[in-house]
Amino acid sequence: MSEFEPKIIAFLCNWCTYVAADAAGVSRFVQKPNVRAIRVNCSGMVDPSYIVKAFASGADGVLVGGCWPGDCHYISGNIKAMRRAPLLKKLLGEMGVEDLRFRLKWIAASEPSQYAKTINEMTEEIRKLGPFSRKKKSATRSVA
Amino acid sequence: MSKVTLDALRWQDQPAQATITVNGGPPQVYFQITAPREVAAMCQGRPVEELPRILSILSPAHHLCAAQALDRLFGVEPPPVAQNMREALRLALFFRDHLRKFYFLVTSLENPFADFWSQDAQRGPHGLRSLLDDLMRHVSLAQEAAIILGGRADHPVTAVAGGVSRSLKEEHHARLAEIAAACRSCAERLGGFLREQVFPQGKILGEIRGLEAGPLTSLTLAPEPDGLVLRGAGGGEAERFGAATLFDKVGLHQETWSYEPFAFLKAKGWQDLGKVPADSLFFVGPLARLNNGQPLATPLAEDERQRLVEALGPFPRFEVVAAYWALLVELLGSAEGLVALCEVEKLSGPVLRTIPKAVGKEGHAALESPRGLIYHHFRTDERGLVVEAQVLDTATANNGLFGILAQRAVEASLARKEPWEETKKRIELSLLAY
Amino acid sequence: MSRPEQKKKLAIYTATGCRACEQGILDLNYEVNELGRFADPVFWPYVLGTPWEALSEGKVDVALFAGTIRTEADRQAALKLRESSELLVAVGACAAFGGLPGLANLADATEAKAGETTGSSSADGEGKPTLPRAEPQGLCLSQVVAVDYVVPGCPPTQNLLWAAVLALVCRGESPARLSYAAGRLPEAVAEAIAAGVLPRRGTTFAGEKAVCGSCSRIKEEKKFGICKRPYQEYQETGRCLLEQGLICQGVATQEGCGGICTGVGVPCRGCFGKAPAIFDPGAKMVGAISSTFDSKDAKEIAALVENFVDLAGTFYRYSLPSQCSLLATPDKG
Amino acid sequence: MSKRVGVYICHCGTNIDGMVDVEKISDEIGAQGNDVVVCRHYKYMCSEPGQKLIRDDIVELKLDHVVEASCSPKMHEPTFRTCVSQAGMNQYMFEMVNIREHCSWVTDNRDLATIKAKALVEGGIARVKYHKPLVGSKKPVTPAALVVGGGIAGLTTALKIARSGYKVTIVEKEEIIGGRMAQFDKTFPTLDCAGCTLTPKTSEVGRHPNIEIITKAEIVSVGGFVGNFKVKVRQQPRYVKLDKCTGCGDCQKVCPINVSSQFELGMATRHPISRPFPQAIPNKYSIIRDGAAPCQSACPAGVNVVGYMNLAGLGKFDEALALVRERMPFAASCGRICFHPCESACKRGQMDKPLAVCQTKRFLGDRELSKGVFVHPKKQDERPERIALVGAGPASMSAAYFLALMGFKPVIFEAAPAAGGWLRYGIPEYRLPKDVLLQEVENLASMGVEIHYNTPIGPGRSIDDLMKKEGFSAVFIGVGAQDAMRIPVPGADAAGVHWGVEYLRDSAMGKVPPLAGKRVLVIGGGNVAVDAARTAIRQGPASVMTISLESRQEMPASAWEVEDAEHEGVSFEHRWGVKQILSQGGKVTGIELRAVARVFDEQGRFAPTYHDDQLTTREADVLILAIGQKTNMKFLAPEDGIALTPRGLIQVDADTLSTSRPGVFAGGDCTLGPASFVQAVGKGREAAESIYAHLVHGGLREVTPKEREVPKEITPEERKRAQPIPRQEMPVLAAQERRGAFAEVELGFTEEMAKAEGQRCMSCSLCCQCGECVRACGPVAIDLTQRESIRELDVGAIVVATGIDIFDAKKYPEYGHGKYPDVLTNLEFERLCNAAGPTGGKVVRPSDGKVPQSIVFIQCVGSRDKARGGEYCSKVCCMVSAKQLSIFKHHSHDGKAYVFYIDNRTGGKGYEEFLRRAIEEEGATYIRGRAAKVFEQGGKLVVRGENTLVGGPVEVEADMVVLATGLTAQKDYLNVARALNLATDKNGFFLELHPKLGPVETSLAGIFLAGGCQGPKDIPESVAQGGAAAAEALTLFSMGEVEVEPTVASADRSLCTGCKTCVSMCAYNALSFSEEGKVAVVNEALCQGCGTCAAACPVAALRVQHFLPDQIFAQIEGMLA
Repeated sequence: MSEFEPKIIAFLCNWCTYVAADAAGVSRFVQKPNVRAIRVNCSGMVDPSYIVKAFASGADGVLVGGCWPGDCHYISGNIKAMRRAPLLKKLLGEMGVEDLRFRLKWIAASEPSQYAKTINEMTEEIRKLGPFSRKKKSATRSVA
Repeated sequence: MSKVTLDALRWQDQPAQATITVNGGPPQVYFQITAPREVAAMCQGRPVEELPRILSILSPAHHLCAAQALDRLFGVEPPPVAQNMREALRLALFFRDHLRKFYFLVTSLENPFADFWSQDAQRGPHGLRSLLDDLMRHVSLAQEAAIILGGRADHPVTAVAGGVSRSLKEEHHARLAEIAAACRSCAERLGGFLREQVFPQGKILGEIRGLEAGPLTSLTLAPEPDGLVLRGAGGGEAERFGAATLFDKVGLHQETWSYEPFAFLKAKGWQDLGKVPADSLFFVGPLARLNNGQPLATPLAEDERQRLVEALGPFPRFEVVAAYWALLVELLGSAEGLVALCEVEKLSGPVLRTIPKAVGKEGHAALESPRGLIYHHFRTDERGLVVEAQVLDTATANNGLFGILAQRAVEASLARKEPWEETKKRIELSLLAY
Repeated sequence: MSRPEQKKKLAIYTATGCRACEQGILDLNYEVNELGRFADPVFWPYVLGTPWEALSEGKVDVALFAGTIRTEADRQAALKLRESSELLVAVGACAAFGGLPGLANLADATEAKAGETTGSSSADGEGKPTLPRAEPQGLCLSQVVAVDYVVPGCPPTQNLLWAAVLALVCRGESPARLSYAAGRLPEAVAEAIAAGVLPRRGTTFAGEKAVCGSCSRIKEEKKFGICKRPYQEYQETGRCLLEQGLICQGVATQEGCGGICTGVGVPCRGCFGKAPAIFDPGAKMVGAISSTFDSKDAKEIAALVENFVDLAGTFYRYSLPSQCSLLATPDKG
Repeated sequence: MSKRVGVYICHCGTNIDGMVDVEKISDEIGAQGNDVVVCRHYKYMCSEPGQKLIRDDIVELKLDHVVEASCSPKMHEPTFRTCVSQAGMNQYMFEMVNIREHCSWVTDNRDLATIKAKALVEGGIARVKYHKPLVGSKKPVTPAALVVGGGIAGLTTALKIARSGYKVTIVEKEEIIGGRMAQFDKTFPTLDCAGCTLTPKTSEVGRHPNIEIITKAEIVSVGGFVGNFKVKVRQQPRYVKLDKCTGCGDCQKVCPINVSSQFELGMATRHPISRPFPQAIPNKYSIIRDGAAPCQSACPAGVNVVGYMNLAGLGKFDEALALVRERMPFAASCGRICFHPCESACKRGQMDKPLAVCQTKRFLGDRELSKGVFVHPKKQDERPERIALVGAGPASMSAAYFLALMGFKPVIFEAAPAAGGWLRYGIPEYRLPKDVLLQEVENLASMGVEIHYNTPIGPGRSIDDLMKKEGFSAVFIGVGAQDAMRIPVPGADAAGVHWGVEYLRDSAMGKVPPLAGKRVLVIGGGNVAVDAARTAIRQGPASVMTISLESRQEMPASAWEVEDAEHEGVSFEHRWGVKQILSQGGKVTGIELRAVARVFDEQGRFAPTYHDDQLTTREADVLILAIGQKTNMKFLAPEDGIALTPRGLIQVDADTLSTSRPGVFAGGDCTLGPASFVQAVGKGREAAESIYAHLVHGGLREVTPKEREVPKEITPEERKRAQPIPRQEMPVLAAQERRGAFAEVELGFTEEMAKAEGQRCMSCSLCCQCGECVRACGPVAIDLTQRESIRELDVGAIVVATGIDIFDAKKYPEYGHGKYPDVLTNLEFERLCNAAGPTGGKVVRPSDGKVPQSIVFIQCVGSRDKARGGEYCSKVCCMVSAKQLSIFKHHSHDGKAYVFYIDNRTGGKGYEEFLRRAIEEEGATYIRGRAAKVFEQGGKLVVRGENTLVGGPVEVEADMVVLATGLTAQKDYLNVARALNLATDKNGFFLELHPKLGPVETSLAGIFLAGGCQGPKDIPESVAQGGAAAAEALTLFSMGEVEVEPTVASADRSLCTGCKTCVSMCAYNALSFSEEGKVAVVNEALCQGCGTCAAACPVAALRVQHFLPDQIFAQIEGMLA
């Protein structure tokens, strides 16, 4: 069997990170082809449900990319994303989703190389973790 | 070898069945709890303050017991008004539980929805129909009192670490007093009926009269705080110990054919259930509580106890009629207690909770629930998350006793050559009293 | 007194659970004294001692099923009742979502005490009986068989239980108090009950919004500055518990209870399951609470999050087997 | 219902097809069915034939959804949206998938790229099925513009819009328009005069009928949405009415204050009333005032201390006294007895000693008394109403004074035989001589105030009677607190025990017991106790000792009084409390005391506790217990209907001093408890104003906004301004002369002393409101009572042109700006060159006025330096330095100019040529390298740096160093950003919509940017942007209505529970809570569609159209399938 290719869903803010991703393409920064990007208006729009949905649907990693704090196109949407990430991580952790699988990154439109770097790092780190599988109970689990 | 499984016994704590195997000699009866209760798995990792709400699925009284354990874990003493509210809730649960058992007793051989009262003889203000109406109404009244005091009746929510979560409103006070008084007169009426029509010559009870498991050791709360007492079958004290050491005294034995473990006295060691006398087992419940022979504080209940003692002796044996009679004593006692507690000044005050200052590591509590003594012991980590939750429920404590009773019932039934259907009813009715 | 031509045949069963739901059905009878006129409980093992064989005597009209599917016996019961019933109703949080017993799904296998029984399907030779084998994990009813209606709650409130009975058993024949039952039902369901037609399959007998909609507490501003645990100090009455820093799931839980718990000063734990439009209650609770964190500073936020404990055990308290999308297995049918 | 989806995959030549097997994907998807009706691929989908392919399919195959997989939607989404709508499909039924930038261009593995591309397309297909047709709504546009900032960019915009026939309002923070450009001398690359190019523009703006200029104003908030903004503007008072001022300049000639000029960057001073330069627009004067000075804020009567001190400094004593009298009618008395909080607040006290305010005031009062002519302001026309005043204490006297000025007939009823209340019967004569008080009372009487002595008000002649029977229109109660507070002390009935306040009153009436040779003990720590002690010691006792509970520091008595008392021979003991009074034969013999454990509790409340085991006794013949005073309320009759507070004081409204009975007002001690003279006077005036409002307007006065206070900390600028004059010390009576005498201790200032003291004032309020200019202004254009006001404007478009600031060169301490006077910033140098500047256009050294022979320019100060300044290039500095050195060389041909630079960036038309001229023709020496340090050596400045071209260090001597400071965002950029909801970059420059395609637009429709606020710019660029912004606004106006984007949030009422989680999420105030519906409501016109609310909504009731959870979930599933 060929090497495990992680599937990563990326929610990219229309104003910064999506632009950076486009620019990375224009600049031909080679990236691992493991990321499927969904364009959203703002990182603040990314409902934690979307991230949970992605994992539940078989994603091995999720990236949320937004503008740097202070640069939000919608004034402070990214701050909301920043508030949500730690608590969501905690919940995901309890459900067996390793820390490295979900990331919130600030990548400005002017940082295409940073985008490519993030994608490549994330892909490799998740490759090492292996596929994400939902927490399964062993069939022989004892009860009392 | 032949094997019969009497599936889905009527109304018990736990889904249960009885399997009877006959292999030549006398029949062997297995009382089996068929559903797992994963208390440890449910509680582990939960914030400890959530346990009263989670453990209430064992029975509503576990809510109060867990709250008491929290008081100790957080090192807080609930204010008097909170203690009174919790106690009132406990008594309301007693009343409701015991009354329900009588309802089942009275309707035992019939379909509760059928017109079993249609015979003319049972009509009229003193007939059975009127009595059943009365029982129904008062079960729901007790339920209402429990809802007022506990937020919900079956899974109460109001007992929290250090007190209760809510204060009563003016209309609640009035309603509680009304309910308490109604409950007391209901208990009195029922007492009259049982004394006259059921205990002496009741057709239903007559059939299972004399079915006994004894002699057995009983486990109850000691009069002093946080103490437990083991009594011999004759009412004499066998041992007194602090509640915290309960699981030093009591072991749990697991059989492959029941999800519920069997509690036994470690000092005696686990002995097979068939052994007579069953001196490694102990027993909790109303009958166990009466086993100390002490007078009761409430007059109606004490009168009834006197009658019971006159009829059956000072230290009632573990026998079915005695068990129902004990229920009646407690039914009266709980109604009286409720009347005494449901006064405005006892259930109102500005402070409802003592706020804990820090999270403790360990807490335990023992509580008399309608079905008998229950016990909780929690250990937590430094964040107050449950590391270990040990629970002794009445189903565990009395598991062995139920086995013995089932054995006796089957033996009696086989002796009369009854069909299995009758055997099942006999088992059900004998277990119900506990 | 006119009686319906044919009484509906009723089956009532509890799998693994506490029996409070059955008690609720009994209480209906105590209180309403009506059910018996419309229904014959042809199968009610725990109350009437009915044997399983009774089910083979013809189709049951309505089966009320409570409890979590935890053992092979529970699964068999679900299959049998599905097969023999016209309408299968999941009653109570256990049957509807998995309930409190489902919480045990979170615990790790290695942490359970060794040496305890897992049930055995064959006798072990000495004439000892068998025990139904445990399922790998607790499931809700719809994960085993198709479910027609749901009455949520732990236990369900009397008015909604009665509404379900009115709708499914009495079918417009009963003059009994609809308004009492229909208090918080969505209009379409209430209308169906009044008209005596079956509500749409899949209907949940609950309110149409979230608990906040009927909670009596005062909502001022959601600004989460401190995470309090229920043993800490807060106001018994008055302000919204969430606004006081307590995790209260009233915001994301389907209404119908009328805010009983919040009304008596304890936070909602979601026994009615997630509100209708939500995908995953845990994710939504995370989103709702964290969005209102009163900070813009990553360190402060991290410190705040540090105080949250047992999110999964809290957000999926009653619904872990079915509504936690990272653990749930899909429904059957 | 099944969907009919068309999928189109673009090869993009070989851009996509080179790395992605387009054909394979297309075939697979086309074969799968599943709602996909057609799947095509084509070389160039965006070409006309490609588009036609889609359009034809939509019509022929009746497609209802289209997915297009090609380049980034940022590139061609509008193209394809237009394309599908041309075929009759709603444009939102279309979804674009990016398989070029995100896929083919960034991978080198064709197989994986193909897999990824297919997943992306599958995601698009899954999603598009959930798309719904959306249509935006239309709203009319208000054809008026707001321009924020009156610099060259804003002016350009304003003019263009105004010339097109639309109204424009310019909101300018400063007092004039013109911005930075007004400060420049010449402009590059043409070296023409900045003023000459700017002034025609400013004057056209100034006179254009379509333009309104609001100066000294800022935006507070913006509501509404594109085409329909509601803007709140806060305007600071100009104090000069623009319609009256003729610009004659008479005012500034008489202004006594000089402060540093901001326009001249502190290189020159200005009067607070001034204009920055003669051609300024609006060509009117204005007054700069920072707010109320601390002394004025501290004064309970609100006396304008700065004003009269400055007038005194000018020797204008009559005017000074008149100014005092506006708030304080009794200058001579006040100057003696006031506890002068003004002096404690005086900022000069932070430097040396506070101004002797009180004594100067006394001088002013005494001066008038000595002249014997009482001058008061002109009385208003007489009015018929008579006002009764109860008590002739300070509060009533003050109220009577102001009431008399208003034209009323005040009548005072006093129980005692003389007026003055506490002044008369409480304050010993050595502090306030009776004749001074008497004269002030006589002056009051001379204004028509009737005073009835020995006329107590009370039951029999109650307040009710005054109003009902005697026809008074209003009553003022100004009763003081003249009863002694008595506490039960064992033995207090012994002979020789006196109570403090009564003792003082008796002495004032001459009824004092003889004290000669007796041992006097005073108990108490307040001013009454000290007054009693000081009164007693004047009566020849053997000794006077004061015993207080409090320590010396805790004592409430004024420190200087305690000191004076000690000088006079009073001894003090502290921290003892009375246990009992000892007596023999009914006569006091002494007192038993117990030690005090603490006086105040943790909250600072008076709650003494004692050590009962530590006792001591003191012998005494006379004991004065001065432990407090209280008001006797017996004069109130039940029918008066006047409510008391729990403390037993008269209950009044804090703002209007109205009691519970309409028409009856009260002030002073009877409402405050024992308070000060100056508080009573203040309350008296406030009550008079309320009475006026009550009687004349029929309502109580509106509360006028309080003037803001200037910062309490002294600034370096103020230190510079402070004249080095020592505080004038008050001559006093020698201590030995005081015993046994009641002669006044303090002897008073001379004229010279008062003048000198007045000149010490630093006027920290800037304008001191002395009124000199008001008196000098012919057209009566000056109104010193103006306060800040809020205006609301309705506009359709907003252009933000708030400009730039100059980098603070002090952040480079090694360059010595601020340390060496001859190290200047380039803007300072600009002012030096400017003919209207501080030197009249002479380039001379600020240190010695000499013409510099060599100047070193240091480039990139604050630019291209991430560590200390901005990472960015400030763009203009290279040209500025080239320009400035050229100007310098034109001034002095032999001068030498050096430039330390990193790179020369001269990317503008004619710029490089200009730089070459500076180097080649002007002979400037350009040294490539950063200057490391500027230091002084032998009276010359030396610049050390590194020459990176030749390598090695270099040192250049210079007469002057000019720092080419970078351009930064305005210091208050955040206020503007917050008020307008603008996004900024990390340097504080406002974010444009798109750096290339939307350079003057912002993410907020209808709000545009122009000039330096968006990033460093030179003048041509600013002008160009100003024009572009005007074009944007005009486009909006000519469209007449705006389409509101449909991709906004909406709230599902059937799900929303009104939990209010969302309300605080919205940065645009588009979400509100409806009290009727108990649900959240979205103002779609304000919503920008960011979706933060939807992510937070716990019940998923809020959704952003086109980003519905269903759509996102489907896309996720599609991508992962």
